Amino acid sequence: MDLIFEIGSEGRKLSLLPKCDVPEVKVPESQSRKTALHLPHVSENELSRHYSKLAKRSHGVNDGFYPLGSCTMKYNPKVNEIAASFKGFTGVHPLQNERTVQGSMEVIKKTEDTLCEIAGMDAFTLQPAAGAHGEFTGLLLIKAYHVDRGDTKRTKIIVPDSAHGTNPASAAMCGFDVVSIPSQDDGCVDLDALRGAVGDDTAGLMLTNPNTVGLFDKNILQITKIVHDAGGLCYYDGANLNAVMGIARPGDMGFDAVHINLHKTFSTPHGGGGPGAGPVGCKEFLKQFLPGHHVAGDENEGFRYEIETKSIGAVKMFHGNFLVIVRALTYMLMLGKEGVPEASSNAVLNANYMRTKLDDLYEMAYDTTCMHEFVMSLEPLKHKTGVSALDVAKGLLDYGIHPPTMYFPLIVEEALMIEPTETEPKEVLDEAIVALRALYKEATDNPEALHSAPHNTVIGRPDEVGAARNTVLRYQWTD
Amino acid sequence: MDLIFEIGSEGRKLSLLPKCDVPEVKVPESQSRKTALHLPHVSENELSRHYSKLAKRSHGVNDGFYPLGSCTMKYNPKVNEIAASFKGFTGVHPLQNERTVQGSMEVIKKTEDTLCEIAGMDAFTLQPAAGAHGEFTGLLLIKAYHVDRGDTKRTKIIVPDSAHGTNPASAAMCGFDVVSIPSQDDGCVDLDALRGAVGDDTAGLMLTNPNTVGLFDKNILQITKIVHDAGGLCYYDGANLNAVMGIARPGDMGFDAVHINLHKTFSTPHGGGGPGAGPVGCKEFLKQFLPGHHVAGDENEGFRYEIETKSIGAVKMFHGNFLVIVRALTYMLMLGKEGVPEASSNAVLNANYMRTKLDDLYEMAYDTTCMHEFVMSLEPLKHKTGVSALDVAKGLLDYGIHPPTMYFPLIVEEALMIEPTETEPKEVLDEAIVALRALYKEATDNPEALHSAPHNTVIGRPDEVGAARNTVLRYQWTD
Amino acid sequence: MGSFVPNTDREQEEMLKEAGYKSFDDMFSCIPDEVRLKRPLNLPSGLSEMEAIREMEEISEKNVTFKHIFRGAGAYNHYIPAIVKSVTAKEEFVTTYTPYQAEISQGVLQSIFEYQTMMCELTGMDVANASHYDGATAAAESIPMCKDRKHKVAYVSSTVHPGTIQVMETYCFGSNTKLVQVPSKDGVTDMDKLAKMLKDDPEAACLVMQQPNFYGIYEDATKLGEIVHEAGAKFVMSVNPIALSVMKTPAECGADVAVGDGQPLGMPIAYGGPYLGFMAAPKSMMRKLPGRIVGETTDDKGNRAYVLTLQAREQHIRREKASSNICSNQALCALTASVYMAAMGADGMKEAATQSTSKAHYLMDALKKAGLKPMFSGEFFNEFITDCPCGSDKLLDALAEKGILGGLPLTENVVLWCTTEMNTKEEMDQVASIVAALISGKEA
Amino acid sequence: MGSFVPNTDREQEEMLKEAGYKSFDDMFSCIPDEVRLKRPLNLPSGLSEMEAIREMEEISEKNVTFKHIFRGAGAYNHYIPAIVKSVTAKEEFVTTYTPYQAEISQGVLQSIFEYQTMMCELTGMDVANASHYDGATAAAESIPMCKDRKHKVAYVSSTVHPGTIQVMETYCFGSNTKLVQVPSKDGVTDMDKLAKMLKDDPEAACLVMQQPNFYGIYEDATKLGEIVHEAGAKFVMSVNPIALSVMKTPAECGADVAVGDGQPLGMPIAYGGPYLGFMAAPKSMMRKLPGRIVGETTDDKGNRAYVLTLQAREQHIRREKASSNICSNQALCALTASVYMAAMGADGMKEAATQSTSKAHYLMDALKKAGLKPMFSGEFFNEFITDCPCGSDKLLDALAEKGILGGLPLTENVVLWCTTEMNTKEEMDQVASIVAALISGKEA
Repeated sequence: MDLIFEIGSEGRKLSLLPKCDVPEVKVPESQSRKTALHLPHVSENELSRHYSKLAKRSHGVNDGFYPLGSCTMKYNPKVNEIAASFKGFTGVHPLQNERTVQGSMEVIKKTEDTLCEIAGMDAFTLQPAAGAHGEFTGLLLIKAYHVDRGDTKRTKIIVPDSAHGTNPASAAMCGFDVVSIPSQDDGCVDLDALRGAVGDDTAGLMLTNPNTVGLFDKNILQITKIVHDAGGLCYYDGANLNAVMGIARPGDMGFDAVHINLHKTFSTPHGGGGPGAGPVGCKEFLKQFLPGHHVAGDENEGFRYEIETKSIGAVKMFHGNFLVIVRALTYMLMLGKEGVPEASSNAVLNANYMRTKLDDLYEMAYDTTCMHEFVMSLEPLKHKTGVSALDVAKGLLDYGIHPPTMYFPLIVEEALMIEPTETEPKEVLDEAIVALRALYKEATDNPEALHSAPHNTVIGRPDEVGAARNTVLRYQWTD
Repeated sequence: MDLIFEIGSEGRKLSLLPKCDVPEVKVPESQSRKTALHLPHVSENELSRHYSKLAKRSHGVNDGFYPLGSCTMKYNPKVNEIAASFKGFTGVHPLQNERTVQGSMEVIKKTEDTLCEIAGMDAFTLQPAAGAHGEFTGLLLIKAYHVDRGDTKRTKIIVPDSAHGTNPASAAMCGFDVVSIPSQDDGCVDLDALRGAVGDDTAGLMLTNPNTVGLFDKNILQITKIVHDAGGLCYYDGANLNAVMGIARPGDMGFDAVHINLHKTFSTPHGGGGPGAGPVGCKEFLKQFLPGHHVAGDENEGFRYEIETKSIGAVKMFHGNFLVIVRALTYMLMLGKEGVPEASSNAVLNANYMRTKLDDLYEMAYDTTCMHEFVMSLEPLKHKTGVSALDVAKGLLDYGIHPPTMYFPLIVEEALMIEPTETEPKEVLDEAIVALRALYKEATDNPEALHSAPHNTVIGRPDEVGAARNTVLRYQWTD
Repeated sequence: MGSFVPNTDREQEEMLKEAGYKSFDDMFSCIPDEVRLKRPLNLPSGLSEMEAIREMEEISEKNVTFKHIFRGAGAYNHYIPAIVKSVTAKEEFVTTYTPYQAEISQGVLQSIFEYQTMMCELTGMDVANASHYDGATAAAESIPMCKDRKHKVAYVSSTVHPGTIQVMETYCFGSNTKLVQVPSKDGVTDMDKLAKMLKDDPEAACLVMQQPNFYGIYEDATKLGEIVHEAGAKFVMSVNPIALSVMKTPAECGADVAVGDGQPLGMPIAYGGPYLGFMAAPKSMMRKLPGRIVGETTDDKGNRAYVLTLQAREQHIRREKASSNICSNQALCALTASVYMAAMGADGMKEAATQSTSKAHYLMDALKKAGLKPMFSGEFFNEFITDCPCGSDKLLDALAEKGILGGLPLTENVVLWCTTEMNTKEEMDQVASIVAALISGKEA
Repeated sequence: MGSFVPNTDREQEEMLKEAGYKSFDDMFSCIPDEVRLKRPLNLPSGLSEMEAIREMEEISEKNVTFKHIFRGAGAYNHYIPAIVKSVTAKEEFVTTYTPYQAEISQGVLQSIFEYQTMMCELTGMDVANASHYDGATAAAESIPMCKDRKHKVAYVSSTVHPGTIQVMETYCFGSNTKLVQVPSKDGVTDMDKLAKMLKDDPEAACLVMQQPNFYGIYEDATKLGEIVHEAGAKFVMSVNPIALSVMKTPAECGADVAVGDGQPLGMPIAYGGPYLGFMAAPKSMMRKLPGRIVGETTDDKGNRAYVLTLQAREQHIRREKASSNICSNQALCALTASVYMAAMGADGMKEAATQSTSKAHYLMDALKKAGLKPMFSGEFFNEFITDCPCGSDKLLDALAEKGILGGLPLTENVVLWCTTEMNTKEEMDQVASIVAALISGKEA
C-alpha cells in the first residue's frame, strides 16, 4: 500500500488551529530553517483511512492468539484504558506542586506497595520505562551499593547462558564485565560453575526464575546463597513473574533487586513495542540508592516527595510512564489478593496443558512440568524433514496465530518458545494444538509448502538480508 | 464465523458488578421468570475478539469510498465524537430541571437557529430521530394545520413517482391518501399533472429538490405556487439538502415545512443504520404545532422550556437523539458561514466530475448538470451484455468500493445512483471512475464473471429469496 | 473556517474545467436565479477544531452532572461495562450505513442477528426487529400491528409512562386511531374497569400496558392479558429489559407484542438519547413487525450468511398503504445493547436486576424511617413513589446541594424514586439523613 | 474478585487432569517448598470493574487540573487533534508487540518507517530510530555513540534541562564516563569557556546542548558545533520538535546526533509520561544508532515490504559489549507523533511554532508591563524567565486560584514561563492583571 507521503496533495490539510490572536513574531532570521520541510498533506478523511488500512495490516492480541514466549501477551482489559483516559490523570503537569497532584502520587504509592507485596521487596521505583531499563536501573543500584561501601573491585556480573539478551547488554551499560555461566542439561544453573565463577570481583548475578526455558530453578536458594556468600548481590529479571505471583516471591528466593514488566505481568498493552514500564524493587538496604522522587506519606497525612540520600539520580525525566502505571494499578485493584495467584496458576496450567498435548509429536527441550511457558526444539524435525523452527512459525501465520518466540533461548537449537498466558480459553489452546500438529504433518508430507509459508498474509517472506545490506530507512522526496 | 452464542462456555463471565451491599430482595414468585434465559457466556477476551472479527467483516466510510446515492455518506469527523463524549452531555438525565441543563438547552437552541438559517425556516424541532420520522412529523404539522382550521376535507398528499419510498409511507401513517404524479422526461415535476392533481382535497405536496434523479427542479417556484394556490402546503424532504446549503433554501423555494437528516448533511455517523436525527423546520404559522419541548431564551437570560399552544404532542420521548445533535452542532460550528456552502459546492462538483468522466460509456438517466448525485441507467448495457445494475454493483465490491444505490429511483430502469459527497478527494473519484470503466469492459468481454461477482468478499452472493421464504430470524438453543 | 473538503482550490478549478464549467457559479446556473441565495448565510464564521472543541466543552460544562442519581422514569443509570464503549466506537460499525450490501456487511448483519436473538431470549418471543427510535415509538408502532378492519380502537393503561402515552396519542392523531386510557386503581391498572370497557367495545384492537408500570409497581400482566384476549384484542406489553432477566416474560404473560426501551442496556442517560426502541413478537405476528429484520441464509457457495429480509412489508411494496415508515433506526444502540448483554451474561443481568430492586427496597425503608410515606402498597421493582410533606422542590434542592439527583417530582408533594446497582448503601443512607433532617426541620 | 481468566473452575479441573496433575498444588510441586509463599498475599480483595473504575476516578479527582497552563520545562501543553486519539486507540496498534513477524505486522512496520521519515525531515537527518523512552534518555544514550577509545569524556552545557543532565549523569555513572558541565553566560552556553575546556581536553567525546535551551533562549548552535568539531568531538543537539518546523535544523547546524522529546507531538502532559524520546543522525552514524529501526525491502514476490533491520548492533550480537540495551521502546508514542505530524502537516506545525513564540512574546511584554523583569536579554522561543519580586509561591498561588498554572518556580524569586498556541490573549491578559495587582500590592 501507499506510504502516507504518497497520498494526498500539496495544500490539503485539516482545520485544527485558530488564527493567532496576538501579533505574529517570527523566529529570528539567523535561527530560521532553510531546508524545506516535507510532511504529509492530507485531509482528515485520507489520514483516517490510511491508518485504518495500516491497522488492518497489523495483528494484536485482540486479533487472535499471540503465544510469544517471554513476552506475556495477555489480554489487555478495556477498563485500564478508561482509567488512563481520566482528565485528572492526563491533564496534570509533571512539575505541579505536591498539593495539586495527590491523586497521581496515590497511584504511585499504591502501585509500589502492591508490587512490594507481590515481589517480596521493601521499596520500588516506578521510573524505569521498560524491562531493559529496569535491568539497567537495578544494576546501577548494585553498582552504587558496592561503590558506596568502597568495594570497587566488584566489576563482574554473572549471567547464565540462557539469559535474556538484554541482561548482558544491561550489565555492559553499567560498566560491568559479563561472566557467562553454562546451564545444566536440565536448563538450570550449574551450581559448580556458579561456585567457580563467584569471587571477590563478583558484583552480582542476574537471573530470571522461572528461567528462560520455562523451568523453576529448584536450587534457587542455593544459588542466591552462593552469590551472597561471595559478597555479590542477586538481581531478579522479572520477565517471567507471571508464573509465580502469589506462589513464590523473588524476595523470598534471596533476590536483592528485581524489575517487573507492567506491560507483561500487569496487562498494560504492548503498543507495538511500547510504552511499557519496568519498575524496580529492592530490599531495604538498597532503598537509599533508588532514583527519582520517592512518594512518602499516606492518604490521611497527604503524600509528599522524598529523594533518597544516596540516590543514583534519575533514569528518566519525571515520574516514569505514568499512564502505564495507572493501567497496571487498575488491573491490580481488580485482581487483588485472590486474582493475582489465580492469574499465575492459570498461566502455568495453560502452558502445561499445551505442552502435554504436543509432547508426543514435538520434542520438548525439557520434558517436565514447565511454568508459564515451554520450549520445543525443532531440531529433530528439521533433521528429518528440513523444516525449521522458522518454517513452522511462518506456517502458523496462515492459521491466524502469532508465532512463538523463535530461536530463543540460545541454548536450545531450533527453539520455539510458547507462552499462552492465562487469558486464553481452552478452545484457543486446542486450536493452536491442532494447528501445530497439522504443521508437523505438513512438514513431513510437504516440506516445500512450509519453506515458502506464509501464503495468506499481505506480504510473503521479506528479504531481511537485503534490507540490512541496502538500507532504505526513510522515504525520500524527489524534489 | 461463529455466532457469539457458539463460543465461550457455561460459567465464563466478566467481573463487572460488586457484591450487593444491602439485603437481597427477589422479584415475587408470582412475577418471576420461569423460562431459561440464554445469553452469551464469554470472557472479556473472547467478547472483544468476537466484535473485532465482526468489525473486520464490515465496510464503513472509513474503510473506503461509499457513494451510496441519497444517503450522503460523507466523512464523519473525529471531533464530533469527542464532543459527544463529554461527561457534561452523556451524564445528564433528560428530566433534570432547566437550571441544571442549560448546556444541553444551548446545544438545542444553537442547532435550531443554525438549521433555520440554512433551511430558510422560522422554527425547528429536534425531536425526530430519523429522516422518515421527520417526514411523519412534518406531515403531522400539515395535518394539524388543516384540522385546526376545520379544513377536514384535505386528505390527500401529492407525491411524485420519483419520490423516496418513505414519502408515501409517511403520508399513509398520517392517514392521508397518496396521489402519485408522474415525472416529466427530464425527471422534473410535470406541472400539468400537478395542476390536475391539486384541489380542495389537497393537504400538501412532498418533494425533494434537488429531486431523486439528482436534478434541481427549475420550476420549483411554480410548483409550490400551484400547491399553495390550491390551499395545500409544501413539504420539503431534506434528504438532498447537501447539494444546496448556502446556495438555495427550501424556505425561499416556497416550502412550508422541511426535515433535515443530520446523519447525512451534517456529518454525524450512520452507525450501521442509525441513530440519525431528522429535525423538522417550519414557517412561523406552523410553529404552534411543533411537538415536544421548545427551547426559548438565550445565554444571558437563561434558557427555558416552552410547549407550543397547539402542539401535536410528542413524536419521541424526551429531546430527540441528543448526542447526534451534539455531533451535528460541532460540525456546524466548524463549517460556519463559509464552510457550509463550500461543502455543497464541492458535493455538486464531485458528482458532476464523476458524471462527465463516465457519460461517454454509461448512459446517464439525465444528461445534464446534476446536483450532488447522478443516476445512470444500465438498461442499454444489460440489453447488450446481460449484465445488470446489480452485477456491476457487485463487481464494485471486489474493488473495495461500496456500490451506489441500486434500482432507485424507480422511474429509471436498471438505475445506479452515485453520490460521492464533498469529502472525497479527486483520486478516490478517479479510482472509482477507472473501476466503473473496467467493469463496463468486463461486462462486454466476460459477462459471466460479473454475474457471479463478488469474488473477493467474505461471502458470495447470499440467497435472499431463501432467507425470506425459510425465515431464520434468531439463533435457537437446543437445550 | 473549518473544512472537510480535501480538494484544494487548484484541484477544484481543474475539476470544474474538466467537468465543463467555468466556475461554481456556472455549475449552479441550473438553479433558477430567483431561488438562489444572494447573500452569505447569517452564521458565525467557521471555527478551527481547537475552537470548536473548546466551545462544545464549555457548553457541556454548563450542565450539572450529579454523582449520585435516584431518578429513572424512562432513563436509568445502570453500570456500563468498559468493553461496551470500546466495541461500539469501532469505526467499521460507526461509519457504515444500513447493510444493504450483504457481502461487505456480514459483521453488521451478524451483530443484528445476534441482537434479535438476545431480545427474543429476554422477551421469550420468536422474532424481534432491528430497533425502533425508542420505547415510546415502539409502543406507538405496535398499535397498527393490532388493528384490522374490525378492530380499530386502541387502549392504553394510564399506568404507562406519560411520555409513552403522549407519543401514542400523537401517532394515533396521525393514523386517525381512537386511543382510550384505562384508569388505574391503587397504582395499577383497574382491571374491572378495563374488562368492562373492552366488553362494551367490539372494536377494541389492543391494550398497551407497562410492566413494571410507571410507578414502579408490578401489574398482574397475566390477568390483564387474559382480559384483553377474552375481548378479542391484542395484548401489548411495554417492559424494562433489565427486569426481564428475572421477571415473567411477555411470552409467559401471553403478550402479542413486547416493546420497550433498551437504554438500560449500556446506553448513557445522555439527556434522553440516543436510546433504543425494541419490539418482539410471536411468529404469528412476524409479517406485521415493522422495521428491519435480519435473517440467516446461505451464500452461493453454501456458507452461512446474513441478509436483510422480509423487506417487502413496508415502504418498498404498497408503500402508500404502509403502517410504518421506519427506515433509519438505532442500529448502533442495538449493537450497544448486544455488547452489554454479552458482557453481562444471564447471571450479570439477573444480578443487576436483583441489586436494583434490592436497593429500591432498602431506599424505601430508609425513606420511610426518615418520614416519607409510600403512596401505594403494591410490590415494586426499582421505582416507587412517596409523598414529600416538605415539598418536592425543597427536598430535591437539598439533595442537589450534595451532588445527588433525587427522584422525579411528579407533583409538589410527590416524588418518584429510582435505584440501580450503581447506588450504594452509603449514598442511600445519606439521602435518608438529608430527608430526615428536612422533615424534622433541621439541616442535614 | 476481578478475573480475566476465561476457563471456569470445571474446565481448569479438566485441564489439570489432562496435563497429568491432581491439583494446582501438585502442578506447582516443582517449586521447592522453602520458597513457596505459605500465606495469601497481603493485598485487598479484588474489585469488580465498577468498583475499580470508581476508585480510579476518585483518585484522579484528587489531582488539580488547570484550565490554563503556562508551564513547560519539558512538558508542553500543545493542542492534540481529535484524529490523534482516534487512530492511536485502535486495538490493532495498541495490543500488538514489537513487529518481529513482518508478514502480519506490515501496518506497524510501515507506521514506524513513516515516523522515521518524518523525524528525519524535522531534524534534517538521514536516519532516525523507532524511539527512546524520553528525550532525557535519548540524550544520555547519545554519549556512547560519540565515545571511542580516544574520546571518553562527555560535555554538557549547563543550559540543558537539569532533568536531562541528571539522567545523563546517572547513565554516565553506569558507563564510568566522565561528564563535565559547561558553564553558561547570560543564559546561554559560555562559548569561550567551552572552547577552552575542549581545547584542554584531548579526550573530549562530545558536547550535548539544548536548542532552544532550558531558559527558552536560542543558542548559537552553528557556532557551538564549529567549536566542538574543531576539538574533534561530536556535536549533539537536544531539540524541541515543534520549534524544528521553523528553526535551523540540527543538520543545518552540523549536528552529529539530534535528540529530543516528542511529547509536544500529540501526547498529553499526563504527569510526565509516557512521552517519546527521538534520535536522528547522519548516515555516517547509522550503525551506531541504538534502538529499533525499520527498513524497506521486498517480499518473496517482489512487493514492497518493511522489516526490523540493523538488529545486529546491540544485544543480539556481542551483547556483553553493547552500549545500549533498549528493547521495548515507546512505539505507540511514535505512532502518536506520526499521526500528529500528518494531521498538522508542515504548515500546521509551523503555525503551532509561530503561535507559540508569538504568544510568549506577548506574555513577556504583558508581564513586563505588569512589573516583572526578564532575567536574560537573549531572543527566546516559547519559554522565558522573569524575576518575581512578590515571591514565586505567592504569585503562583494567586494564579492557581483562578485556575491558572503559572510558570515553573526556579527559585523563590524566579519563574520560567511557557506558552503554546493553546494560550489565548484573554488569559494572558488575565495573568498580567493578576501579576500587576500583586506587584502593586492590590488583589486582582
